Amino acid sequence: MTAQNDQPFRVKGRGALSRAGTIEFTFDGKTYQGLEGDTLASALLANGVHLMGRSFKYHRPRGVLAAGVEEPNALVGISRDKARHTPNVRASVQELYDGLAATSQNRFPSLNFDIGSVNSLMSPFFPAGFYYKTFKWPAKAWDKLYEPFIRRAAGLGDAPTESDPDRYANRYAHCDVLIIGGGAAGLLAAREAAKKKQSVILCDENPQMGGYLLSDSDVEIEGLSGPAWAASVVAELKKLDNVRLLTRTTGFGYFQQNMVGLVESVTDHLSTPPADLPRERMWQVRAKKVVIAQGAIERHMVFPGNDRPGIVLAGAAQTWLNRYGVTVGDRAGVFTACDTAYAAAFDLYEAGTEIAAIIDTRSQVGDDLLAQAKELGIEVFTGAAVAATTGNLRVNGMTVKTATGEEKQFDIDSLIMSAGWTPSLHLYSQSRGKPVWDEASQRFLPGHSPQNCVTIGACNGAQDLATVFAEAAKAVGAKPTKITVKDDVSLAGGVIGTTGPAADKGKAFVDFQNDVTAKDIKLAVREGMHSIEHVKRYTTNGMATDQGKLSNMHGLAIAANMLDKPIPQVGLTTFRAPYTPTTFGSFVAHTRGSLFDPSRHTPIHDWAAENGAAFEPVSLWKRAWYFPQAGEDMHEAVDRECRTVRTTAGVFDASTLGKIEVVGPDAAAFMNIMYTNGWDKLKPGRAKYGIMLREDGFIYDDGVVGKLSDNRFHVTTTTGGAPRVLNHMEDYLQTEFPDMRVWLTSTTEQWATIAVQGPKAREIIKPLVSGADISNEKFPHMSVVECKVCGVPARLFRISFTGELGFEINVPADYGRAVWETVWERAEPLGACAYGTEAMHVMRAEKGYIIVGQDTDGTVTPHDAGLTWAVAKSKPDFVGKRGLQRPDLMADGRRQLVGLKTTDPKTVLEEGAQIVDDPEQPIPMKMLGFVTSSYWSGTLGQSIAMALIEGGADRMGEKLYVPMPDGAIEVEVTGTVFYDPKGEKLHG
Amino acid sequence: MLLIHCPYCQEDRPELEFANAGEAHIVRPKNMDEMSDEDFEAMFFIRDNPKGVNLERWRHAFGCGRFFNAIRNTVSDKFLKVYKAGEPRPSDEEIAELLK
Amino acid sequence: MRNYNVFSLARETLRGHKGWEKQWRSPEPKKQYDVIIVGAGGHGLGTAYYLAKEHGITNIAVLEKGWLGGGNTGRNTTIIRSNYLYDESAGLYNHAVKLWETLSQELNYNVMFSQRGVMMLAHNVHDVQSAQRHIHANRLNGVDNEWLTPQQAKEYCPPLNISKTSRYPVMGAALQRRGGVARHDAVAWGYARQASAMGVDIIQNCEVTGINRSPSGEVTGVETTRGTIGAKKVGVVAAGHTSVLMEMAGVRMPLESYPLQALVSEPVKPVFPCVVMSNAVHAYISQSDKGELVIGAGTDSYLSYSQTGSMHILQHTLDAIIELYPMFNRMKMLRTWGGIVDVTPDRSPILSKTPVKGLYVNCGWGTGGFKATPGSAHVFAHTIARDEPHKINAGFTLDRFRSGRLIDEAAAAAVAH
Amino acid sequence: MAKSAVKPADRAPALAGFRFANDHVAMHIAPPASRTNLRATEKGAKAFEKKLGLTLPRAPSGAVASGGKLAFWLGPDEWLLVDEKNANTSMVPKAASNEFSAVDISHRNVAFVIDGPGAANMLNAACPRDLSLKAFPVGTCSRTIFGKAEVVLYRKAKNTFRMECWRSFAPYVRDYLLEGARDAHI
Ligand SMILES: Cc1cc2nc3c(=O)[nH]c(=O)nc-3n(C[C@H](O)[C@H](O)[C@H](O)COP(=O)(O)OP(=O)(O)OC[C@H]3O[C@@H](n4cnc5c(N)ncnc54)[C@H](O)[C@@H]3O)c2cc1C
Ligand SMILES: NC(=O)c1ccc[n+]([C@@H]2O[C@H](COP(=O)([O-])OP(=O)(O)OC[C@H]3O[C@@H](n4cnc5c(N)ncnc54)[C@H](O)[C@@H]3O)[C@@H](O)[C@H]2O)c1
Ligand SMILES: Cc1cc2nc3c(=O)[nH]c(=O)nc-3n(C[C@H](O)[C@H](O)[C@H](O)COP(=O)(O)O)c2cc1C
Ligand SMILES: [Zn+2]
Repeated sequence: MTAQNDQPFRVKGRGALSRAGTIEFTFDGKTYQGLEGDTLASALLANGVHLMGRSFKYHRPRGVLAAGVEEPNALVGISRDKARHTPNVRASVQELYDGLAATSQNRFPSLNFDIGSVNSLMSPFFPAGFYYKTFKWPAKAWDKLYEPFIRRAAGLGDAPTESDPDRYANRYAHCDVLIIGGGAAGLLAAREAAKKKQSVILCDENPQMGGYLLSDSDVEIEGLSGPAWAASVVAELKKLDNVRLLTRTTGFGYFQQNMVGLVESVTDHLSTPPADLPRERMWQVRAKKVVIAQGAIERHMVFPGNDRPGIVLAGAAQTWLNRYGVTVGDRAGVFTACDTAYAAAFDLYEAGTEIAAIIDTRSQVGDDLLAQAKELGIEVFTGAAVAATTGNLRVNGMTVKTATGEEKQFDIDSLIMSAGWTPSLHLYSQSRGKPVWDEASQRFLPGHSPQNCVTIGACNGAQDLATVFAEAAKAVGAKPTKITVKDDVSLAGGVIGTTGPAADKGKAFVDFQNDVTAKDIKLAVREGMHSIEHVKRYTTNGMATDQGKLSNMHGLAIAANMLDKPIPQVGLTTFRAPYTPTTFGSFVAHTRGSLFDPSRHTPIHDWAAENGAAFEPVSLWKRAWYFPQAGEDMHEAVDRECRTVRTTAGVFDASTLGKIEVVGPDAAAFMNIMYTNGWDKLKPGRAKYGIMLREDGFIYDDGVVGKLSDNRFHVTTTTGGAPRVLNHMEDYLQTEFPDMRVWLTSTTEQWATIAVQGPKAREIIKPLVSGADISNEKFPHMSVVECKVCGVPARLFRISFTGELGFEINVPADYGRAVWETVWERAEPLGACAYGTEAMHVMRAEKGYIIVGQDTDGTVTPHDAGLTWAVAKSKPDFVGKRGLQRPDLMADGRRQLVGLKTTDPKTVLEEGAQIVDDPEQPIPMKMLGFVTSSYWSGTLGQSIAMALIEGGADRMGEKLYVPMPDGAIEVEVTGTVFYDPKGEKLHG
Repeated sequence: MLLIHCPYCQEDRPELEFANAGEAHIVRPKNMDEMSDEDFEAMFFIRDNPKGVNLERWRHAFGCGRFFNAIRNTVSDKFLKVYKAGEPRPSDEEIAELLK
Repeated sequence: MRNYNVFSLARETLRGHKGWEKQWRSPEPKKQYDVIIVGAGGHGLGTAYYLAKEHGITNIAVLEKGWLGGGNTGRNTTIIRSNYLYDESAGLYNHAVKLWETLSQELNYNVMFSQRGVMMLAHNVHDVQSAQRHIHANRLNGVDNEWLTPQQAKEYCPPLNISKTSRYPVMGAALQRRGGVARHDAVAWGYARQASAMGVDIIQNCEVTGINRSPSGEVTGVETTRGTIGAKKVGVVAAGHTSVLMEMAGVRMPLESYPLQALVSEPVKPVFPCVVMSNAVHAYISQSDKGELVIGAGTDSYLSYSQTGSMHILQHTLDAIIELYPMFNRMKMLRTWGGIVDVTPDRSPILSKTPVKGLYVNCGWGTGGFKATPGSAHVFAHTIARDEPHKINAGFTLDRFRSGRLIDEAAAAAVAH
Repeated sequence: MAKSAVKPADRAPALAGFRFANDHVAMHIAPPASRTNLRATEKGAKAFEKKLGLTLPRAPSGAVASGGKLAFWLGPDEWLLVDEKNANTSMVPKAASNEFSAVDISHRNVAFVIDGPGAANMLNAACPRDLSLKAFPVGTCSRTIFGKAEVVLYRKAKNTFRMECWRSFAPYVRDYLLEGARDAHI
């Protein structure tokens, strides 16, 4: 398709863009030309295109209304490629680039003809909250019938369908002064702060600093035009290294203690983004002082038919003309309640746009403005209002009601309007400041700042540059500098709420995107929605993607009027982050994939991977789960691993176990407090199984503890428990027992731990050990010795979690893999295997050893778990001692850990399966307990399980049932030790 | 993200370095056996949870590792004072002063 | 009271919707009521409704310091499910789900209860064991909950990433098909409208500042910002503010109030058919009828009554969301907000009489009480009217923390929301 | 002893040999070192200083390089001691003390040496601390957080940092640093 090459509404000699920068883009498949520096909206307008979107509820045709972030209508989808589709992009903000492809949204089949717009004809049936009143019958029909219909009609653009390939960056930053908004106010504040050698960050959401100065054709500052002055200040600041200038950067959120989130758009304006750049960059700024210079946002007029394409904000029209050299039409009407729209009208007139008339709701208007209009031959109607407009896909006429009540018709192709300027209180309010109503100027203004924060400029209510500059200097503690300003236009004046006699006839839109009319707001109040928060939620006013930047004040005024209450008594709704919609990507930034969470690997991990291990995630760790050989499934592999360990031996990577070194003269005393066991009698060189409780008496963690010397313990914890156990210990040590001479150090990662288990364990390691006699006599079960293994310093434990003769070799981590391989060189020829956590689980279950977190769940006491023997009765105190004495923890019928055997030995119970005594009873059944662990035991040739069962200890031999969807399974209650009950193997 | 002054590091640090550790000045009696069930409940479960001035514990977990106490306003989330573990609970008069 | 239906809507349409009456009255407080409910959230308004409807007590005031429904009821992610582990919980939440199923008709107000299914993901062996334990217990309690393989989970929720290489691969999911979402505001409004019609005075902008007791200790009424109001019975249903209120009656509570945040994306066309929760990576998400993705975040680590939270909490939540749904990375956040959740040591609610005669408390719902609204209100009304718990809430007493008979859904490894 | 003994010299630290450089930052893994976690009373600190002939910093966030060793203040009773010269000799005194605890953690940590004008920027991709020279002057050492990893960060010179983390976190820290490096010039 060839582009129409002229841009009929581009005005020669206006704006900062050059024809030289002509580029092409498409909208709904049609190719157009625009200029570098355009926004998508200004480029479309240059081509005479106003219709850019469809509204949310009624699917009404909508044109672009604003030139900035407040735009509610012109939302488009932009796709660089399939994976890079972004919905709901504001055409007024999106910078044009060569080849940009945009599509309109929320319409079918096309923007010009949208079937959905029947909603508009039906609209009388859909007032605010209509869906609460209907769609209730028949009962089931809501989610089956009505809801799917409503869901399809609602929503705006389409969500992306593929994983986002773009990169997003994060940066934490600090500064003395953060200035948000680079208009006249922000620029001067930055200049003054920089002079005082403070570190400054100045950000503005636009591609250039300057704010409204870039849109104003008349103003003169220090002898320069607005844009030139802004440029000169920027040039000055660029030279300084204590200033960071961030354009295209939005301050979206103001958090505690001057933490402000900024998001910088880095590549969305580029035709071909360089691969090394992130799409966006998140700045998390902590500032000593924050200066808010957000400026003001112009309001639209609320009158019937105010939403036709071609009807725009006056300030926007002025911006498009003076920044982009684009006019909104050939013949414009003007509808205003303040002075700034006159400036816009005069600019358009100069640019060759006919001004049909200026309609001003005020009866008093400044003589100078009237004179200037007269001089240009522009008719001004004061005390008048626009009562209606005509035109479908574009406005083509307006009806004016004059002060004397007569009606006049005007043919127009555009209408610029201004109801005045609303100071932007967003960030100030987010900083938890409370806006204060100013009766004189009928505006909310910032009050006291609860944080070290100052608001300046238009967002602080300043209406002329002189005031703006004074505030800016003061904000950063600089003395007022005399700055000459000529031809500045005041922001004063304006109306809030409906205007004109006919506001109740037709649709006077308050919130464009959500199709909220003045009528809807009145209806809400009539139905008893007296709080502005109710009005908001009932009508959805202010809940669209522009978050009420245009609509909130109008909505408030209409509600207040209905309630016959002063505006401040009705009040504003809450301002919340983000100021403008902010991508999830910018929040996530780097933390995707491998950076989402650390993935912790042991020094032996790679060996396991090279040897085909399957891994299981345990807390942050990846642990070798099982080592399948060719053709083996998990079940077969685990069976083989267990068999091999029991008959020969196996090697197991236990490095992830938490390790804490407890050192000091009071080490034993401290252990006595932290663990239920007694530690006084334990001799150096001996080890012991310890249980740790919370103060409430429930099991918190467990592990084997080796006593290396009188004042040094090597404590092990569960893999997942390591950090919280150390924290728990530090807590008691620092705050309850600060006088104890004992200190803690995490050694989890200092040691690689290699378990060698099975009848041949000693044979495997003996030749590798030096400096210790590991014979059964000298080194019995539950011993520990510091020696050398493979020539490196080691801590060797004689312990077993499998029930077989077992050793655990701890060597410094850097040697872990080498030692493992040396052990493996000996183990493999002897027929031993490497085994993983699953086989370990099976074997420990065969022995009735518990896994904290699997056989206990935070409601289990040592007594429940059959570990009463590990609780020292005689000790005066240990954490959890008192908790254990609470009535319910001593009551009969608590769930106790027992073993289960299925009557049919082949049936393996499901972990988590529930247990009852009578499977025939009706639902809800009385559940006695549940299966905590369950495995197929190849060694025993039958299934085994552990379960927590009410009064379990007294049920030995009882038959109980596990009701499954396909019938109940009969089980017998047994002890928890299924294998080698006498423990002969352990001691072998 | 809060900014928290650590009384041991004597510096403002980002909240990410800290872990909140619940209500401060809960005494764990020396002889717990003599505690009634009521006392145990009060110690382990009952919390002041005030709207306003809260005395709470923090641990500088990713810093000096120390537990310490803080007085913070739970409405404004502003810290009024931090002090080392073991230091006595500031008097109500002192707290009233801080609020001014 | 005018019935809401297609015909009344059509009739009003012709009259320019001029004839709709107020949905609830805004009366001045009377001097004396039979029952005062403190807190006009879903639970409080519902309690008043059931007191009037099922116990014939209509001389009731619901006192609200702000605007009705403006507490957690108005700021929650509306997940509704009943697949809790313990018998007591299953009983309570399932009672609620049953009531949800007919609530729109009962209230003649469309609360848009949408049973699109709630799926809870398992990311490691421990999750799987815990999910299975829930599923088995639920089945024997008559609560629907089924196990899905990763592939089945993907079919049920197409945007879900089940790649084996992701940091926390999805190992399966527990699905409750009867679970879903509802329109939070409509729940408060619907109860308010019916309660008001039955004579209940809903008094907004009326903060309770004191609880009055006779010399013998029983409740005689409350002090408020709109004066003293008398009542024989007072039910405190104030969520995050419960500790503050109970303190007024000298009762200290096993509660802590934390900020909990949520956020919505810009609206998009339907992409997300159900509700998905993940406790391991901690994120939950659904899509509202208006099209926003509604995403629940975690709590901050410290007490706060500020209804705002920290940015890093939002980041962690979105990290998890994007890990599970990488295509949402370019979606834009539209708004964030926070509520104040009242958390008990065992993560189960308290629906109970108190040591003070005539004072009742309904609290401790933490991050998960919206789903219980009708059930909780129903049994709490019973507890107040009869001065004894309904069998469904018999276990949720205040003194369980003394005896140690907890209902520990948290320990049983299910974060409750 | 078995033929295939491991020589104490051949340590295989995590990420051994990792190097990276662009125009703004360079980084590599420091050679193996001997490390000790010292926790002590003031008396114990003095005793330990005598024994090992080094000085321990007493001020928060302090660091002292003496006797060829580095001593970092981690907390009021906690120091991290690093000796790169004698990587395989433990600093832990044989005799027990009632005044301090010394624990060998030589193999627990891995150190990244980071250098270049973009060093601080790179670190600030994941470290929330103010790393300006004013707030984090040369010679400062502090335990802090980097993404989700605990680290000990030491500023050796204006543009030179040493950052230690636990070995299993090293790949995560490396990947994060590489992300930060792409933005280091900003
Ligand atoms: C972000 C977020 C997400 C959540 N997501 C879910 C979810 O997905 N599913 C789920 O089931 N639950 C969820 N919850 C929890 C749920 O919102 C609450 O448990 C539930 O809404 C509580 O309802 P309520 O009526 O008890 O409390 P509220 O709705 O908070 O009502 C309590 C009322 O008491 C008023 N009050 C307080 N003090 C006083 C006083 N002194 N005088 C008068 N009035 C007073 C308050 O103003 C408030 O209106 C979420 C909560 C939050 C904050
Ligand atoms: N129609 C007019 O003539 C008109 C309109 C507005 C302002 N002005 C003049 O400008 C003066 C006000 O100057 P000012 O600097 O206070 O306002 P400004 O509007 O000129 O500048 C504010 C700047 O901040 C930006 N901004 C707003 N929120 C932001 C955020 N969250 N993050 C990043 N950037 C953000 C805006 O895009 C704008 O560029 C007025 O006194 C008036 O003289 C004139
Ligand atoms: C389920 C749900 C959906 C919401 N959708 C929107 C929305 O589409 N637009 C919006 O502006 N706010 C939305 N909100 C947030 C509310 O605007 C508001 O932030 C929330 O009710 C908390 O109130 P507050 O922010 O006034 O404190 C939604 C809230 C909930 C609970
Ligand atoms: Zn500290």
